[in-house]
Amino acid sequence: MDIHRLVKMANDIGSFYEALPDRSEAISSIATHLKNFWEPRMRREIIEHARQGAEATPRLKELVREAILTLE
Amino acid sequence: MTAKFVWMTLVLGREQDIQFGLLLAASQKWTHRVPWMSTTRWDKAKVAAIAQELKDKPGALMPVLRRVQDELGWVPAECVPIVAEVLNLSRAEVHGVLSFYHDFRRDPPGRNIIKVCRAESCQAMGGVSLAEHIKRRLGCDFGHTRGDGSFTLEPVYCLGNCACSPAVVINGQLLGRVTPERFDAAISELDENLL
Amino acid sequence: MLAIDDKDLGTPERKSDKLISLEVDGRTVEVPEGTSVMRAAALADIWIPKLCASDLLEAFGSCRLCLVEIEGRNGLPASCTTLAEPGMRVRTQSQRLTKLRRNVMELYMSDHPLDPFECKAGGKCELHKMAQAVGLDHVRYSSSGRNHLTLPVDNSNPYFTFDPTRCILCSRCIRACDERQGTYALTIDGRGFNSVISPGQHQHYSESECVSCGACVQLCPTDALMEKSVLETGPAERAVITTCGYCGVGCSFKAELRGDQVVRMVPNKNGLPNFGHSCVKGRFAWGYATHPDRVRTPMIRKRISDPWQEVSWEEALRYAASELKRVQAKYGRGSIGGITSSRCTNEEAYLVQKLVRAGFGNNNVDTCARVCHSPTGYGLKAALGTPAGTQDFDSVRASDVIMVIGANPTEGHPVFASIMKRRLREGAHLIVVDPRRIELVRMPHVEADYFLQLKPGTNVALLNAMSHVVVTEGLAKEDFIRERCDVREYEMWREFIVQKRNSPESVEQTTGVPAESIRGAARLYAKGPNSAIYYGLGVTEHSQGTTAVLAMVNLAMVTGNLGRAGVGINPLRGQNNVQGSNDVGSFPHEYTGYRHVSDPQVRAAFEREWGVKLDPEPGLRIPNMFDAALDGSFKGLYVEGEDIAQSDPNSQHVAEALAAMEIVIVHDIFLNETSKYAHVFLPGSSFLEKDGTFTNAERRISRVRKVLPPLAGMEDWEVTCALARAFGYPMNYSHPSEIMDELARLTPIFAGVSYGKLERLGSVQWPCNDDAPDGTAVMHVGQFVRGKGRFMLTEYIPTEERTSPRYPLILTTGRVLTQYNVGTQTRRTKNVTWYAEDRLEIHPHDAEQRGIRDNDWVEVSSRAGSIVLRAEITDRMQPGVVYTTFHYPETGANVVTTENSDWATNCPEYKVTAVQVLPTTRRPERRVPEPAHHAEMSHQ
Amino acid sequence: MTVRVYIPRDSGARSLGADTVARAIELEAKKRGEQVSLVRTGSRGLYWLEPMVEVELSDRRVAYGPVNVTDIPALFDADFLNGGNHRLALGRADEIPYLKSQERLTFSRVGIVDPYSLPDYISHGGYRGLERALALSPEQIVEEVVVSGLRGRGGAGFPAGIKWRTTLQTSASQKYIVANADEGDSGTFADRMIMEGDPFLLIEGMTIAAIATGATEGFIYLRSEYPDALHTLQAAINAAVSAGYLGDNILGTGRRFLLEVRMGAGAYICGEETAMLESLEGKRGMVRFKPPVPAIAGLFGRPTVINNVVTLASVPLIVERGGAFYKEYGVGRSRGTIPIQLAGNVKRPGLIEKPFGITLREIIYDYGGGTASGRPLRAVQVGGPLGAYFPESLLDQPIDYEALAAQGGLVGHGGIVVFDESVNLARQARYAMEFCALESCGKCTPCRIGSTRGMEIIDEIVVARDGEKASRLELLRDLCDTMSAGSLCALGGLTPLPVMSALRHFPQDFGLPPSSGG
Repeated sequence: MDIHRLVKMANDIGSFYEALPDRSEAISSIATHLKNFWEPRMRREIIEHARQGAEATPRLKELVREAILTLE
Repeated sequence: MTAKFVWMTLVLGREQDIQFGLLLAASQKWTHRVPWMSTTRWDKAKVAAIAQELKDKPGALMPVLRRVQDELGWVPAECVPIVAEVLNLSRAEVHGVLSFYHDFRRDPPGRNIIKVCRAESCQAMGGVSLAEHIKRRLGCDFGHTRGDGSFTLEPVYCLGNCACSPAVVINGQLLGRVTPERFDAAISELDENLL
Repeated sequence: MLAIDDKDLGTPERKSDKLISLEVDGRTVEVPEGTSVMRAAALADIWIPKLCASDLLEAFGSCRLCLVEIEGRNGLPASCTTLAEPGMRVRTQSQRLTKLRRNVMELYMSDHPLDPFECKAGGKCELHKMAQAVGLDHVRYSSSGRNHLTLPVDNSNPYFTFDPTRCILCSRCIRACDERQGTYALTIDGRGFNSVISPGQHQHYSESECVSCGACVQLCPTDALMEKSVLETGPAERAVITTCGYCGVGCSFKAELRGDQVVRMVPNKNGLPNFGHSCVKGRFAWGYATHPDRVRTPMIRKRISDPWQEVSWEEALRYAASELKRVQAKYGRGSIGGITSSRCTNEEAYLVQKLVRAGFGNNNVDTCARVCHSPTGYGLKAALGTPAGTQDFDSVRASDVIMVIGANPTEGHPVFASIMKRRLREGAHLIVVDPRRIELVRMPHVEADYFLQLKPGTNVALLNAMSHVVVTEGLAKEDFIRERCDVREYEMWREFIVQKRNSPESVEQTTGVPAESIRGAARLYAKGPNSAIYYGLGVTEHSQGTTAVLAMVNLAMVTGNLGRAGVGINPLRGQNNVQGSNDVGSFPHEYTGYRHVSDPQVRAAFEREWGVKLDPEPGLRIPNMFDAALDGSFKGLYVEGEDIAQSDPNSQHVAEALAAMEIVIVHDIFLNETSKYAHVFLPGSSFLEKDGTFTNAERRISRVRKVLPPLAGMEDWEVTCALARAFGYPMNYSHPSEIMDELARLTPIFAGVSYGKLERLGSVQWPCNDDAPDGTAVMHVGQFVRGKGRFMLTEYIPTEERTSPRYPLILTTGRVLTQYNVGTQTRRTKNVTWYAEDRLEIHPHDAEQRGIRDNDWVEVSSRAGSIVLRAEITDRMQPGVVYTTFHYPETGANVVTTENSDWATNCPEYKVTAVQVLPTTRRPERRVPEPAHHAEMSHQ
Repeated sequence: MTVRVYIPRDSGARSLGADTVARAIELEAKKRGEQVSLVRTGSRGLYWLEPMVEVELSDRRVAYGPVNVTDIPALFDADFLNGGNHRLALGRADEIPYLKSQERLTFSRVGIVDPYSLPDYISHGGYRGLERALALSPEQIVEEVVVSGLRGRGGAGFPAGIKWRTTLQTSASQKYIVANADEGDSGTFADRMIMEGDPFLLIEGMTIAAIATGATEGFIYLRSEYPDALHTLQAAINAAVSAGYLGDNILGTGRRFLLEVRMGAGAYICGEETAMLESLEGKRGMVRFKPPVPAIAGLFGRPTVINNVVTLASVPLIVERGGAFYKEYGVGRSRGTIPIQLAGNVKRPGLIEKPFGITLREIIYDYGGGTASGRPLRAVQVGGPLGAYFPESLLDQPIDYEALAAQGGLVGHGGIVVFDESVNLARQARYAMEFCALESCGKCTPCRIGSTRGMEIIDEIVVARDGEKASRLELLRDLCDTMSAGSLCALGGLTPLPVMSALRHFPQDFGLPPSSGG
């Protein structure tokens, strides 16, 4: 799938939860959202992308990357 | 230009009064304005301004239409959307009101407006034959304006001048105890420019 | 005329706890206080003659047929305007009354053709019925008297005629237009005997403000106002009650038939939610159902470049199923999916998702709500526990403050708008939030207290600022919050919302709305006491659609405006069955009743009922399907009732995705943009040709009844069953009621729903179960469905779609009254008379800068593409924002929309596209039909 | 020494040249070096003497009339400024028998005071009613009006106090007082005379009504045929506002009453109170059904007292002197005085205020002096265009709501129009239908269609051959019955009165034998 699109979608989700003052709550909220609404092949691809590290482009927000990595 | 206000004395029906009457009428503060005499075209901005000025009155539509007619002499159909917009009414509502009241003219009137009372008290005092005479004299029927635009003849049902029947209004001036002769004299005194 | 079997009690129902007992013709009747003598008599089955009265209108007292004798009273009071009083003794029949009524009828008939054979309604109009009822057989007045028998007939409306020679001046048409529709298009010209019903300024109907809702025609007691279809086909013989196939108001209609032909659609006066009212679409624009374009035979083709080949149902279904199986075998279980539609019945949508989940073995099912109201479902469920509007439509009659945001009810939801306008005329306050000055901002007898003309895409900032005012000015309903909401989350939200960046002053620049207006509106809303929010796609179709829904919930909760009549958060759903198709499990992550596919208990129940193992992982959403198609992992699609190629954003991208699939099955009533990419076309049945149910925006489940046999021989639910069987999954129902029974078995919120109950109650609002056997009008009474209401942090994050020197304007979209969505239906009716092409609305300033004059062709280009249409210069728009509808495929408005979408649901950001608009010599690819008057001129 | 000369500015007097006379007197006085101060008053109501000029002497006002401009040099020559004799001299104005024999309660100031002068009003006893009202509770004021027995002088004759009480007892955030000044009946001019001659009296009456009922806004709905009354009323309202008699704080009591004049636009039906309310709301003057009565749900749906001008003008004296005082006048259930307006073919037309109970004959012969033409009187229409035509033989009827009703007639607004023998009552009956057709709002069927059919049938009756007459007459009777029993308001409901009375009393005019009308 188009990784640019997936990363944008994930970052959009991250932007919403970023507002939460408690970082761990934000991370778990993002992860739950991805788990509940993303079809497995989308999740697979984004996890793979997150694993490539913080610098991989397109860039995932750090908060989002951390959340994705909890999905494994 | 003031000749149209003059025939006040004419009710007395004496020729020698006429000139005197002319002079007197010119100084009257009780003359009625007939501004539409000078209004040939109407002005949308003016209509909108009238509506704006009066729109906050409760039930503003009647005062607005009244003022429009006072200013223009009639209420052109094209005013309706303007008034409706300002008062936040539908065009239909404004039209319905406009067409209900006989005072509101939907066509421009003639240069002179003659109203003749046709109600019972005046009937009892020869009003019916007076009305026939006036129609013949003016050459137009009730509710009509003569082809040359000189006269509009309007019926009216009681002017509250029943103790002085029959009554006629010529360009806003009320006349009592009118006879055909007095009416003719009054008409012949109207300013030629307006005929 | 009312529908053929409608009874009319003469005056509207009055509600009162106080009952009054009176005697009518010796019969004792008990009625609520405020009830008229006429209605009381009718309730005792005593029918007093009448012509100007109708229970759809307030009493008027003009016809004087309904006079009665009341013991101890002088004269003969009119029974319509006389209220019942305790102990009253009424006589409705006497020689005196009979004579008087006959003499009044004689006056009517002295200016009317007496012969019922001359009646265009076949003598069945109320006037002729009354003449018979009072025993009038001849008229003594001379036939040479003054009359209206030579007035010209007005045929200017495409759907009905007005013949003033048949008019009796009862004013029912005028009152219908005023009281029921709220348009005030009609009046009387002149007075007394000279009175004539006058549309506009004594003009033709077509030149007046008339919106063709049909209320005047329905209420006309004579043949003066008649549907042309009745004049052509003849009076109806029978009627079938069904539900409108257009918007999410879901009006109840009677389809009237003569033989097998539909004569007309009349709003069902006893039906909810419309109480006998209608709009131009439901009332008149049903002709598409028998339009020659309807496809009547299944068709297949190997490649999309091949011509269509008509085949039998068996062959089409066998081919479709075998292709799906082939693709699935080749590319994997997840490589195929289905799309249901909000145009389908609950039963049909249920079957499609069942086919996908149980037959295809995956959860790749989605519905067109994805592109409209998915943020509503997500937001309302997350915060309150139920993804649906909180109120019934009638609740608005108890509202003191109505806030309309991102919706245009008078165009999009006209019947509800009429109810709302009535409440506004009664004195409720109105706040309109919209980038465009919609009609509701100021129209006869309605004027918004606040019109917050914000910049597109800034809803969240504005809503946050309103909440900021509520909290910082001490207007929060602390008691309500403590009792009903999660207090920890409230405290957290409170801390967030009071921050300076959320103040009206801070967002003034962003939203373009003066801070004082935001403050004023917030105070008004907080003051209530009953404040309700109504919203539409102007809220949801944004990158922050879900956030905005949550921000509205926050505002409603902080002011205590949830859980009773007159308040709430109410989505105005675009299509008739958006709510229903969502309810019955059309989303890829949840089963019916909004239960997640990962829930083992729920899944187990479905597995038991359906007899297969089910996938616990969410499936692909529509845009993900397209992405996966281009990616090569999604190759087959069954689309029922949606034209995704036209209605989904970035048409080019959609087209490429569809072209990349190996089997596309389109199941629809017309060939459309999507079918250009299809390999199988299965002809669908219109709403007139099938049984089922629709669920409207207020959760009301109403029956759709088969009025005509399906043109292609099969109802849609039968086709899906046959496709499932061909695919190898058994699906056998003898009637849609069995589908509903299965749905009810599996779904707690529907547990009490059955066709039997719908037959009995007319309609029912879910939740309907043992706790609420007759359904639920207002939700969250006492406590929220999820327990405690959730305040969620709604940070304003601007969309990435920004203006730039290259694309300096923002394009936003909407619709008009007479057209519907992509126009599939309405373009095939005479509604094109009013709106024959999409237009680009542009502010005079922007037009001037670009040298654009009214009616000029302009090219609108965005980062995604460009389209050509004509410009309409109007100060409805704010500078910097342009607007168009998307009713005509020729325009292809979605060519320019982008792929930005809502963070939570991927609902596309239709409402914000940066564009440039310039004059052009280009013309739309397919010629847009010229409006009628232009066409006439071209012949000269 | 400056001599004060009074000349009416009443529009009736003006229609006979009063303005010209006034100006001529000024010019002549200047020419002769006489100091004259002109005061323009209302009319005393002695219209056959108009223009009537009064000169103020030390202890009396002496009258001359009718004065023509050509008489003026002679009047000066006769030293009329000092009460000198002249053929037009009428002696003391208030001793003129026509006036002296009247009992002017309501019209006590009309023709005497300068309608533009608030001080004049006050010095002639004005605003005493309001002063007393301000010292009473609303209930007490209402009680005075109830006790007085005052009934609506506009025509319906409904007890004013009862109306007021209803409005007082209806709670609302806003209440209104509306003066019905749409005096449309032919033969009536009492409202006009008050508005032109004593406008503060109406304003005071309305203010009292407002204080009694809790209303804070008022409208005078004035027919457009009365432009002069508009000027006087507006000037008087301005003066009352300036002096604190109207406004947000009436005489410092904190009570509020705002008053506005609204013009009609040529619709007789707007004299019907509910049509008037529609018109005031800016709508077509279509009649509303009742109940609800306006006293509970009137203008803009709020409680509204609607009274005729004369009714309201009767109030200040009632409140000042007490209801019992007023009740002393009159007969039966018709209490107080009624301003009778005598018009048509009569020698001495004018306004005659007398207690109820005076007979038509006294009015027409003793006051009116018989017909103006000198020909025998044949018919009298009492109570305006909806009133019955009475023959000479019925002139001994007392003017009294119940007595006239018993004869198939009505008091109406107190107008009497006299016809001599030249009148044709079939034509008058037709005119009654024609007038109804002209002025029908068109809402209810009996009035809208019936009035036109009525004209047509009467035309047919007049020309019908004997064999056809009976069936046409039956149809006319049926129609009149339908109109009177079935109409929504009094216009359609009462139009049969003149028609049927003409038929009853003057059958020969319809080509019927003299006894067949009954």
